[in-house]
Amino acid sequence: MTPLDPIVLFFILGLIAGVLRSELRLPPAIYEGLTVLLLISIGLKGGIELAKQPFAELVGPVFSVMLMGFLLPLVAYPVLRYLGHFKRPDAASIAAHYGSVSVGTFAVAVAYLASHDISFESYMPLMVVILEVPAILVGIIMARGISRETRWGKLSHEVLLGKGVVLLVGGMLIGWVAGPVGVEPIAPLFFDLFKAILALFLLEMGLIAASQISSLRRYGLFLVGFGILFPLFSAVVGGWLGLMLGMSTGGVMMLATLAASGSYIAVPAAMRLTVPEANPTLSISASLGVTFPFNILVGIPLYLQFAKLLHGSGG
Amino acid sequence: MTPLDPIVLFFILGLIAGVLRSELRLPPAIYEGLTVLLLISIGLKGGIELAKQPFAELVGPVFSVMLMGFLLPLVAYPVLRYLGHFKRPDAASIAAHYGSVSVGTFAVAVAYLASHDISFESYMPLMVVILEVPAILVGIIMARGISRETRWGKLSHEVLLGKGVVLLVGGMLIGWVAGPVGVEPIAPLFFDLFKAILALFLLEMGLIAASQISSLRRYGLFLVGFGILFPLFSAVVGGWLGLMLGMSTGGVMMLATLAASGSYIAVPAAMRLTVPEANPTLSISASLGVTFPFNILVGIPLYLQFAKLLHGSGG
Amino acid sequence: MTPLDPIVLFFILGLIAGVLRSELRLPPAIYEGLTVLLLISIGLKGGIELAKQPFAELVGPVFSVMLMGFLLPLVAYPVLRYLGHFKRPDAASIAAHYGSVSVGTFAVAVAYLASHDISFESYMPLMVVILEVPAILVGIIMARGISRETRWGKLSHEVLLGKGVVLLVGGMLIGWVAGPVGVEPIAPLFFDLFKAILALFLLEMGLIAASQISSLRRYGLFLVGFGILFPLFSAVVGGWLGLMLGMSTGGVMMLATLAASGSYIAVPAAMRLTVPEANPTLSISASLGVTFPFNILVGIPLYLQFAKLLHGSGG
Amino acid sequence: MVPEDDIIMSTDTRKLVTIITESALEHNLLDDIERLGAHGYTITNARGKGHRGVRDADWSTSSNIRVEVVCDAAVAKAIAGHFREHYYANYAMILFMCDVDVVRPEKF
Amino acid sequence: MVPEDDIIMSTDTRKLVTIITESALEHNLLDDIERLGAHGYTITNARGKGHRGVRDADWSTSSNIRVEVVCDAAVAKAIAGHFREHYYANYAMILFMCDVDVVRPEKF
Amino acid sequence: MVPEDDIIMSTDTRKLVTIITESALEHNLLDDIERLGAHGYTITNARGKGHRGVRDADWSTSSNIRVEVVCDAAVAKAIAGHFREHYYANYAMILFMCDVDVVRPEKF
Ligand SMILES: Nc1ncnc2c1ncn2[C@@H]1O[C@H](COP(=O)(O)O)[C@@H](O)[C@H]1O
Ligand SMILES: Nc1ncnc2c1ncn2[C@@H]1O[C@H](COP(=O)(O)O)[C@@H](O)[C@H]1O
Ligand SMILES: Nc1ncnc2c1ncn2[C@@H]1O[C@H](COP(=O)(O)O)[C@@H](O)[C@H]1O
Ligand code: NA
Ligand code: NA
Ligand code: NA
Repeated sequence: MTPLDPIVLFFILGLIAGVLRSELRLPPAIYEGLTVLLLISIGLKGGIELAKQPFAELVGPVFSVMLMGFLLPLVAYPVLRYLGHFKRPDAASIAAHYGSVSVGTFAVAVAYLASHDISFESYMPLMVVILEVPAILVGIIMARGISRETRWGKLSHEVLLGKGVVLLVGGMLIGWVAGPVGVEPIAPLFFDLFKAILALFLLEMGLIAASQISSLRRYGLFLVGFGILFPLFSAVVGGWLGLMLGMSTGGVMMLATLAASGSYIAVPAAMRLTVPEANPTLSISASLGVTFPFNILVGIPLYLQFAKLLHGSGG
Repeated sequence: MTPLDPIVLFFILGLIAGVLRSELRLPPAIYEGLTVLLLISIGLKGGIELAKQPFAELVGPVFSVMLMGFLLPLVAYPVLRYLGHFKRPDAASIAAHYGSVSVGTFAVAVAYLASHDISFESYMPLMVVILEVPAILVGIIMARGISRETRWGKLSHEVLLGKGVVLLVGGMLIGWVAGPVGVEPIAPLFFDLFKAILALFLLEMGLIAASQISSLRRYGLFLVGFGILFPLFSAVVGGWLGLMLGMSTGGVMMLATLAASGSYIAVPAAMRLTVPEANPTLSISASLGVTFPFNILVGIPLYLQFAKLLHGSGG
Repeated sequence: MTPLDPIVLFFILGLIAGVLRSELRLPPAIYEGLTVLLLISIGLKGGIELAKQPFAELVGPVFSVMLMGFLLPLVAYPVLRYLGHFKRPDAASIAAHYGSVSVGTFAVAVAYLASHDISFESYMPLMVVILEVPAILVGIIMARGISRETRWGKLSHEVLLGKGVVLLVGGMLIGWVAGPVGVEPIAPLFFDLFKAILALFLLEMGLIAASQISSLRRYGLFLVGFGILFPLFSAVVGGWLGLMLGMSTGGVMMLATLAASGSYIAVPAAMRLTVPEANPTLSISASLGVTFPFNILVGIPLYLQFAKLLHGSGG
Repeated sequence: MVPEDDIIMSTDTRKLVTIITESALEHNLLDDIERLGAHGYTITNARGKGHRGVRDADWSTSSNIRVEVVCDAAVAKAIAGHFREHYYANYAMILFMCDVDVVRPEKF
Repeated sequence: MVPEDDIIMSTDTRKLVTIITESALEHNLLDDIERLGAHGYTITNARGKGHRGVRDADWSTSSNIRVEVVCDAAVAKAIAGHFREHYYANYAMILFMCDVDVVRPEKF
Repeated sequence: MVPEDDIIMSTDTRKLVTIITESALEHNLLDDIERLGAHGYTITNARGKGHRGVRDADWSTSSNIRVEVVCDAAVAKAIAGHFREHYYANYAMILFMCDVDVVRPEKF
């Protein structure tokens, strides 16, 4: 997959159409349907592979990746607060977005590695799930302390039973129970159409990303810089962690990508309800308008080079 | 297909997510689209096979199945009215639901037999259509006598030209006219993706079924018992009828399944307009909250065993 | 593909269900999603082929087809105004619809030629795009002169960046850049499912066409006659132009089909805003209620015969 | 406050009747509304909660519609009366009305 | 009845203008509304029937939108006048208005 | 004009409170509304523009809902007061109310 891969081309088509203010738009129901399919596909594939893996091997990665999810927003916060002069709730909310992950970016990385015939650790979809939560907690606490007002029970229910987590975990369990043979009859939709579904999804993502650009102009250069540089920093952290955990080149690249990606679904929703003083436009426009396009167009190939480099086969 | 078939697993995932009050939900447009695809697929497949069959062979099954559609609600009504102490309109409405059929259940049975390499009589989709109507008539008459107020013309128009009947019959006619070779170019969607589409459909059905459980708690144990025991009785009637009609093991199993399934689309809509005194929550929660899950998880494998038993090859 | 091709059968099913006033209807989001898929598929396929073609060969067809787009509505207008006694804005608006094209008709023609193993010039999707615009300009000018009130900038933005143009041109560019090998991973959706998606699309088109029949009854026979005869005239013009341009039999047939088809998306929207005095029911019911069904059921096979005749191999 | 009738020339007062009820009733309702003398109606899809419990759009038999009718007081009275008599006992339904100023009073 | 102004401290009366018209007009309408001085608007998709026949959402050129604008009487008058002049002759459209109590009057 | 109370027998006046706000608030809002004493509510999806910019349904975090509550004046007051205090500062929200005649006053 070069930048000329059709998947990336669909994203660019969406970006251009959006910037030119085309009336093109996928119906919201279709966009949601595509997201559901991507989440199930990723989960299923992970689950099938997982069946081959001893469970004990999961413990290390799970805990260290969770730790990374707590630490990344703690690094992002002071940068935003003191270098970027953002208000406390805004800095906390943006930090939470960047500590969490984007499933769309993960899906593109999956397709990218597949087209390069590079495999990666099968438990990766689980890491997506694990990275969703810690950053939200850190963000809330940074914004308001361990406040009584926060309804932690309700919040954790909403995050843990959100669409993303349920479909990823559910897909993994189904793949794990049914195994490769059992899943075969449903493969034509979930596996054979994966790349085309991803292409349509990216078309809409391009349109959405383009619609964020006007907000960006308003909120200035710092946010653009942060949206590119912080992911690069995170990718180094993620990649290094992958190496420490003894992951393959594909795994290192995947963890770098996850670290570098920023949430635009679960975290915005959670922040809106728990840290309402934060301006949602700031974090969404950075995450969707800068970091997502950067990762799709530049980041993902870069993170693979980086992973190869770390593995001493760079190039 | 064991209970671990991925299709059933998707249903269980939906059930669990629903019970845990996850926010997961397919967009209504997607759910409707899946239903359309399932109906057309089933119709097409039936139509292709039908072309190979002499028409005269249809007469017997058509009339006896129609008769069954009239009789089953007549048995259900007194049970509900005198054992269950339901009001007259409620008893009549619930009886009508159980005399009719569920296309979703039929689709799962189709997939189940396919995965066991068991064939069945090709005219089965026609039986689905034929079973839709009589129970509605019986229900209305039991609730209000042959009342002048009932606008029979309008009603029969609505039932006979409802989405389900049009797509099933239309699909059958197209399959019949086009034949196996003619249908080939559209097979990738309607046949190759059938099981995966069914899986997504069942995910949503699980969510819907789970949402009925709170109503069930309110309306008590009798309805739960009825929702399991009456289908078992109906399955015996349907299976026995299949045997009398000289059907294959697959056909016997199919007719048992049809008899055992309860409507949750056509009948509720018709009852709401013609027997408005009936509480729609009662019939829907029994049909969707008890009988549908029971048939998917337990009934369908059971009915196959039963059909084999009837054919003297039980196992 | 005979009239018994399943694609055409789906259209007939929709027509019949619509005439019988069935409640069947695809959810609008699904219908829109199908349109998006068809547009991208056609674009992609054209783009892949285009890569093999020297650019210079495009110049002639592009300009002469554009000219045809200007001339056809100029012929239609006096017929409608003086023979049909339509008011000036109505005549202008209907003329604009018939000078433009219908992508749905084009898609059926693509499938028709494919099932007859007849190839056509790869730049055809480009001709669809090129034919969208001129007729709109001519229609507006005929209705109101070169009025200052018309916001040409806004209008051309809306037309050139409408869904149809963006997806067709975007798809062509992606196909052109990615090439046949690059497009392979997304082929299962965009190519393998093409005919089935077209079938579903035609089911809904049949329902929509049927809903136009009551308006037709009101507006009389002239419109029905025009909706059949003018396309036949246009087909002759288009076919002859194809021959002059040295196109293959498939190309001649395609250009005849494009000329014969009438717009029902881009032109109605543009006319509604620029020529509001025109009654939109007139043009839509002619284009959708007469010409679209005529082309699908009768026109397309006819235009192929005509193209063969022109090429001296008529049969 | 500006007197109502001053706002625009041909302004006049009519009733805006709003009905929120089960989607299943749509066809019947619209027939009734036209028969009772209204010249138009507007429908939006809705969800909600009332005495008959939660009705959200997820499951088609439990979705709502919101119907608006602008009409004169007599027609409004007829609609409210008819609906109360025929639907209130057995269907999820509420109906309320208020005065509105309309610009083309001859339409309603 | 409780006097209106007593209900909440900073309550005040404004006009709620409701327009039901063809979706195709959306962009133009919103431009107009803002130009005429309104500070906001709300849109829902709708279907309906009026003098120009049935308009349901099935076919995009025949779907409706329902636009609400809360504004002061002068802006309401301007909107009603402008729409009557520019759109009534050629488009499916109705417009009505009523008084509403608003909580943050400075917003409108 | 016909006096209001004459239109239908059991007619009575209630408040119709309309709230337009961010979809994200839906659950919280409905909890509040019920806790404050309302017996029902109706929701439609909406898009719009106000002081916090354009909110259209394309991107889920920026879609609106339009909530209607028919209730007595005291509950209306309570809702308006509670929302002003808890949501106005940080959320896109408008609230307005008017009097409506209801047919089954005992329901509200
Ligand atoms: N107090 C209320 N305020 C607003 N909408 C209501 C109210 N009560 C009921 N509704 C709506 O009317 C529908 C039917 O009400 P009900 O007949 O009380 O179940 C509900 O599903 C709600 O959408
Ligand atoms: N009397 C009415 N009450 C409610 N809505 C109406 C009424 N008349 C027209 N409408 C709505 O306004 C749209 C345009 O009306 P018209 O211009 O009369 O065709 C219709 O499609 C309806 O949605
Ligand atoms: N003047 C207005 N008229 C109608 N709707 C409005 C108005 N102002 C705001 N809204 C709606 O209320 C939402 C929130 O408003 P705001 O808090 O001003 O951003 C907007 O997205 C609109 O849907
Ligand atoms: Na991250
Ligand atoms: Na049954
Ligand atoms: Na044409």
